[in-house]
Amino acid sequence: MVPLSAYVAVSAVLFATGLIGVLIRRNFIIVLMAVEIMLNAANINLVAFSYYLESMAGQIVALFVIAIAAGEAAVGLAIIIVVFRGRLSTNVDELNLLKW
Amino acid sequence: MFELLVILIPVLPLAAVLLNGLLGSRYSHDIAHRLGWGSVGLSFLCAVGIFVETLRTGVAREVVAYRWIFGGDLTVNLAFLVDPLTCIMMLVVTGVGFLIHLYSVGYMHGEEGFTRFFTYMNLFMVSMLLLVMGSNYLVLFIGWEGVGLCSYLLIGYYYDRVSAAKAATKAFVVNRIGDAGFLLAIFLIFVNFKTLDYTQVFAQASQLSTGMATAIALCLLIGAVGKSAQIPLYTWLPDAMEGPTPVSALIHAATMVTAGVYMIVRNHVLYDMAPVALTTVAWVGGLTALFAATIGLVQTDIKRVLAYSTVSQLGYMFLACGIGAYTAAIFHLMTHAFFKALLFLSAGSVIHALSGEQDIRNMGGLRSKIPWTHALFLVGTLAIAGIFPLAGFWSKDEIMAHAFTHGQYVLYAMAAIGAFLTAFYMFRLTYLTFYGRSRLDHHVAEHVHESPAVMIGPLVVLAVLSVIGGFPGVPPESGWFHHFLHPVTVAAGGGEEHGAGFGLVATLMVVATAIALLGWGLAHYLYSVRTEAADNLAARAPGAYRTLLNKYYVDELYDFLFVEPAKRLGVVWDWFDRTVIDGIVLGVGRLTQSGSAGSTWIEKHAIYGLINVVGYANHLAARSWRRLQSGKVHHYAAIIVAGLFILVHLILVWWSGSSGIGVASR
Amino acid sequence: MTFNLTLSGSDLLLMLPELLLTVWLCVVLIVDFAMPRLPKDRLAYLSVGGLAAVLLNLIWFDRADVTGTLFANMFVVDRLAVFFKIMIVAATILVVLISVDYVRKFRFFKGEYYFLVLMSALGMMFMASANDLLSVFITLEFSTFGFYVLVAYLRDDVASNEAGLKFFILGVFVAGVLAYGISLVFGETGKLVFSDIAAAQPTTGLVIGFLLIFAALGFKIGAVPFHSWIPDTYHGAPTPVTAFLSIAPKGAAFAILLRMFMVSLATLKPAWVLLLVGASILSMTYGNIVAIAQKNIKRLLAYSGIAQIGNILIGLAAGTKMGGDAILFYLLTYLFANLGAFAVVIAVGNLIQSDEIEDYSGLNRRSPFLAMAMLVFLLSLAGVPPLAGFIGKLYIFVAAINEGLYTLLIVGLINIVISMYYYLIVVKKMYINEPIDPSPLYVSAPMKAVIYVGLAGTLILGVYPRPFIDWAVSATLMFSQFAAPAASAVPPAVLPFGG
Amino acid sequence: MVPFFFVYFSLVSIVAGVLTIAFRNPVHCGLALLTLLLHVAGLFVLLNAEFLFAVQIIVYAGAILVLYLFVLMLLNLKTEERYLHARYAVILFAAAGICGELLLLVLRSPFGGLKGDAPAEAVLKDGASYAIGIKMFSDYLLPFEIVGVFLLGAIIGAIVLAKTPTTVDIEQSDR
Repeated sequence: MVPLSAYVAVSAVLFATGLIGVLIRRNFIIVLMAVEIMLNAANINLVAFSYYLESMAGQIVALFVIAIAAGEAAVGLAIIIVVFRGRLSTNVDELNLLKW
Repeated sequence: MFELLVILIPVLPLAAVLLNGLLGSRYSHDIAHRLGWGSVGLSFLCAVGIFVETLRTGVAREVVAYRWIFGGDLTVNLAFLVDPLTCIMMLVVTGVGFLIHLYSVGYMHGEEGFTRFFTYMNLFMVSMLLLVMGSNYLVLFIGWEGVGLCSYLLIGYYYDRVSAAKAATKAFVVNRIGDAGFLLAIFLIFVNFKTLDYTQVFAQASQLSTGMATAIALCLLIGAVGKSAQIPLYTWLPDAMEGPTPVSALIHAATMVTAGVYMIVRNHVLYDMAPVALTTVAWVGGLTALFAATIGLVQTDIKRVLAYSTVSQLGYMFLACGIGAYTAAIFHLMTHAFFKALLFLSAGSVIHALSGEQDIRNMGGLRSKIPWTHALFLVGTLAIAGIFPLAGFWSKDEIMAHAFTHGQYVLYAMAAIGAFLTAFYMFRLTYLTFYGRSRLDHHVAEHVHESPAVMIGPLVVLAVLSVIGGFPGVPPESGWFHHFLHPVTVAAGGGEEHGAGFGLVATLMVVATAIALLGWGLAHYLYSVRTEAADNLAARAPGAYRTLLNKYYVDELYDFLFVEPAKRLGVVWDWFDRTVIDGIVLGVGRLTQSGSAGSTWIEKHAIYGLINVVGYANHLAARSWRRLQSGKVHHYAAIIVAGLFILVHLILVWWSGSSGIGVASR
Repeated sequence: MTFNLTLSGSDLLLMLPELLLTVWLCVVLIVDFAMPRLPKDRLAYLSVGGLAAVLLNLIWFDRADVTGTLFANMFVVDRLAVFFKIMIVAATILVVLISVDYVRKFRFFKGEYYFLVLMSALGMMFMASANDLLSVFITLEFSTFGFYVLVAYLRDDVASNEAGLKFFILGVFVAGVLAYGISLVFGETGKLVFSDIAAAQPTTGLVIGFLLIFAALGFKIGAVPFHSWIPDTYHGAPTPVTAFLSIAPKGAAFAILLRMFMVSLATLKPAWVLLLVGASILSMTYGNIVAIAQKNIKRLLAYSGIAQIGNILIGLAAGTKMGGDAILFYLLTYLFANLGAFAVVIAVGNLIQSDEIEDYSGLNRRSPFLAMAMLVFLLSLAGVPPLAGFIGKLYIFVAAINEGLYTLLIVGLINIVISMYYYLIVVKKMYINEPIDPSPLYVSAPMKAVIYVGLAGTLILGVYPRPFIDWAVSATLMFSQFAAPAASAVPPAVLPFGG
Repeated sequence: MVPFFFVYFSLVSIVAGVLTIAFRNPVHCGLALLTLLLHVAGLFVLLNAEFLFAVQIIVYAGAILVLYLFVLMLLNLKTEERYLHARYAVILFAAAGICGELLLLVLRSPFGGLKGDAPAEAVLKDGASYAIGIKMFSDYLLPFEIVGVFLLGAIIGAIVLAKTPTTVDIEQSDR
């Protein structure tokens, strides 16, 4: 039997990975992928809790997280295309017209 | 009927504000100014009615307009308290205000933004009336902020002058510093009494501990110092002379700046419980009276001399409050309103006659050309100098006598020296302006003309008041004025002693008159008999002269420490270099140069250094903190993560440290 | 595991405003597609019409005191929710009106703009009713994603794109954080509904989970240290969107914050007071100080918005019913003053094509109306009596001192002085500086209407705030267990004189 | 058997996750993310969440990731020399430290929430899809509907931003 804490640990490690990805990657498509990793970490947590706490709520929340992720991916990639058209770059660093 | 009259007093000018403000551009200037002075005049009549009624019944009444704020345990009404103090203040504000409004019709004739001017003036009247009539601290505070705002708008009235813009901002920000102190006091009062009504606060005041009373009183004092231009927040007032002259007369001489005095007198119950605060008030007043008078000695701008004399006279009022002579403070406030309005308006008449010339070095010999203005100005000078038996004599003498009879000899000496200086610089001003050889530019000289009747008329009334305005307060300490104000200004416990014998009082009066005459005589000698003597004197002590001329360099210091570094994008080292190294070099240089004024300068340096380092730190922080906003997304995300990390630890550490709730863990 | 959904017509009635708005946004979309030749202004007025109907509906809810919950306590209609919904819908109406001129500048997809605005409004209305963590997640993302698109709406404008992308990246990042936080809280409690969570024991997981959720809400309202998106996004976004963003989402997020802190976390109050005091002090100080150095009016208002949020957090830190009232009232004052200020910015921006503070020089000569309006709004934001902002600040501060939060009070007062300084910079430019180009400016009718509404609101809330305070007080009745102990009996009035 | 699969799925997930943020070429990153998503789906199976397993593969791996790859191809990005931020190591170590501590803190927590009404046997009786369906269309109907509207908005938003306007669009909008 796998203990709950094992799932929590996997989830936490994935969450940390995603968080670090957001912080260090320059390409914003990869940044979005890192966010997907964070969302997946949350999902693992939710499903694991759902199983161990014998409640369906966790799975349902996970389902909605996936749905929201889908919608945001669509909008996000659209924004990326718009920005790319303007600058021919997907580099986060170069987005610093607005500052101070 | 009574309620209606009371409510009408502020509502009438308010109606004029709304009409002029919203529709002013649709009708002619004539209608606009009639609305302006008419509404104030009607308010004055209402105030007279209230005054007569209060005199008759002798009862303080509270008139509730409506419930203003109500929620939780905070209940505040928009309500007015009508008691003798309010009556006096209402009469002064509406009366002097009415005369100044009338005068403005002539003075502002043909100016751009005539309607706007009257709108602001009336808004000022509304605010000032709320200030003096409010029955709780919040209504007082609305008026308090309102006058600050109007003053900002009116100082900046001539927007083509850069100096006007700077002065306006300075006035408002300095006032705001005071207001923060005042607000803090209001909150402290609310915490302690759970109410903001004067009557309830004062009734419960005796339950207050001395420490808390001192704290409240000192916070109130910060507000009063800001509004009434006392040391160290006085710098805005002389600069505020950039506005049109009627504004200077109304706001910066007769009414608004007296708000601090009014507030202290109104709260004297709290002050009486805090001797430390009272002493502070007295010393702030005494120092200001003396300090401003010395600066007034050498100023060359006719309005600036008057401005410093205002600061100085306000110092007398604070001094009076500080030694417990509240009635004398209000008495001086009233007489000062008369003669200072008179002086400012006559100065305005001079400026009007000389097509805008304000430098007294370019005047002289105007007596024959504008005789009416000359006579009126002279009356004002006699009154402010304290020449028997004009208004200023009685009120100033009473303050000085009170200080003497209560053993405050140092304060008495300061007041006496101040009185001497006052007489001196006021007569200097008079001589340089109206007597001697004409130093006028000949283009100007051709157009010198007496002001129209609409300007002279109000001046005559003010002159009469300046002459007879002191008589309600005669004999000192037991005149009609004192009996009328007695219920308000005397704490429930004690009373103002009338210990001084007639002989002492008479002696002090003679001394006071002698001091004033001495000042007059010196001025006469230096500026009328031997006109070159003054210049010689200045040449012989150039350091002192220049220091005084430059107002002890306080403004330069202010610029030096605050404005200049802010303008340049300086780094910390640059700032250090400037302030500390240059500051020491410059400071030593100036110190040796200024000689006698040195000690005062250090004091100013310390105080202003503190204030401006705070202000500069703001700018520095603004410039360095905004670097946090680097424009890079991953920095922003990092800020979020770091913030979150800190919060988690803050809470967890706090949590494990606190008893009661422990964090369960496996 | 049986199917146990029962929904009656009266249950659905509770959702009437949301349903109406959903139908209406479909109508707007269909009209936009079906009638390509229709001038797009008409869509704005169509939207306003629908929103007005929703507003009337909500006002009826408020008057009739309609309350209830739906879907196993997930959707709640109470006075608090109705209050926030009214605020959101009112803000949306005003925003649609100030957009009319601006939208003309778009080259294409003008109609969809209104659709997206309505959509975000719908999301925020659901937010105001959200009573469990799942709803919080979904409605938060729902209301935010519309803004992602709206912020980047000027497709040819590099600044707008950049603002949109920055907002989006940080937004989804925070969404990930929020999802993880929700998962932790769910694991610790096994529940999602706020009131069910309340019984939970504090554990490390719960603390971290709630802090992550707080981070997401703090991001939404722009509290330091989650504020970093605010200046750039406000700066780059189309100005009406900035105006919308500065009001409505903050209101909606405060609905959730109030429910979360006052219901779920009521027993842990000592811990979160500290958290909120910290966030509040940081927000006020940072926002006010950095605002001093700004050159762009939108950025200035962004930083001032951060500072204002710091002020509102004081009320939350008080953690009492009165604190709640104060927040509601403050948000109302902020709605009018801030929207009004943005309306002026939009009007000026449309006319002179610039948002730099420098270009406000001499505005008073060019348009006394705009200058006067801006003056009133800025003074209200600065808390000068008798305008609305003063009462709001006063109320918040009184709530704080009733809880003994003196530090907050003093920091708040100092910040008021600092804030005055940069508001005055703008006022000085408008009133005292010379205009570069003295040609007069003319303001369009819808814009004028919004500015008048803002002015009226700012003045009325300041001069006669009682009905609004009563409204706020009644909206937070659910928190009355937090009411401060009754004030000690006030002794009868004693006049100092005679009577 | 279950522990073995758990170790396999979780280890591969973590490695794939790290590779997603470590690969230089964006397309490789996408493929690593795909691996991660598939293995997370495997974890879902171990937790009796067959429906989510299917959704994870169909929606996440099948739709979202394909969208990512599609955009990557569309933009035709060349592999960048500097694919990490300047001074990424500082951020990396700081973030790793923070996350490590987070991990420890989270693991200290008991996660002993209240048990719900869906024990494993009851779920397995009719299948997880049935259980989810029942819940989804009773208690969670409202979020379900809201997400429906949300997705409509997402489509419109994506079109508004990304669609190349035709002349018709511009003509229409000129009024």
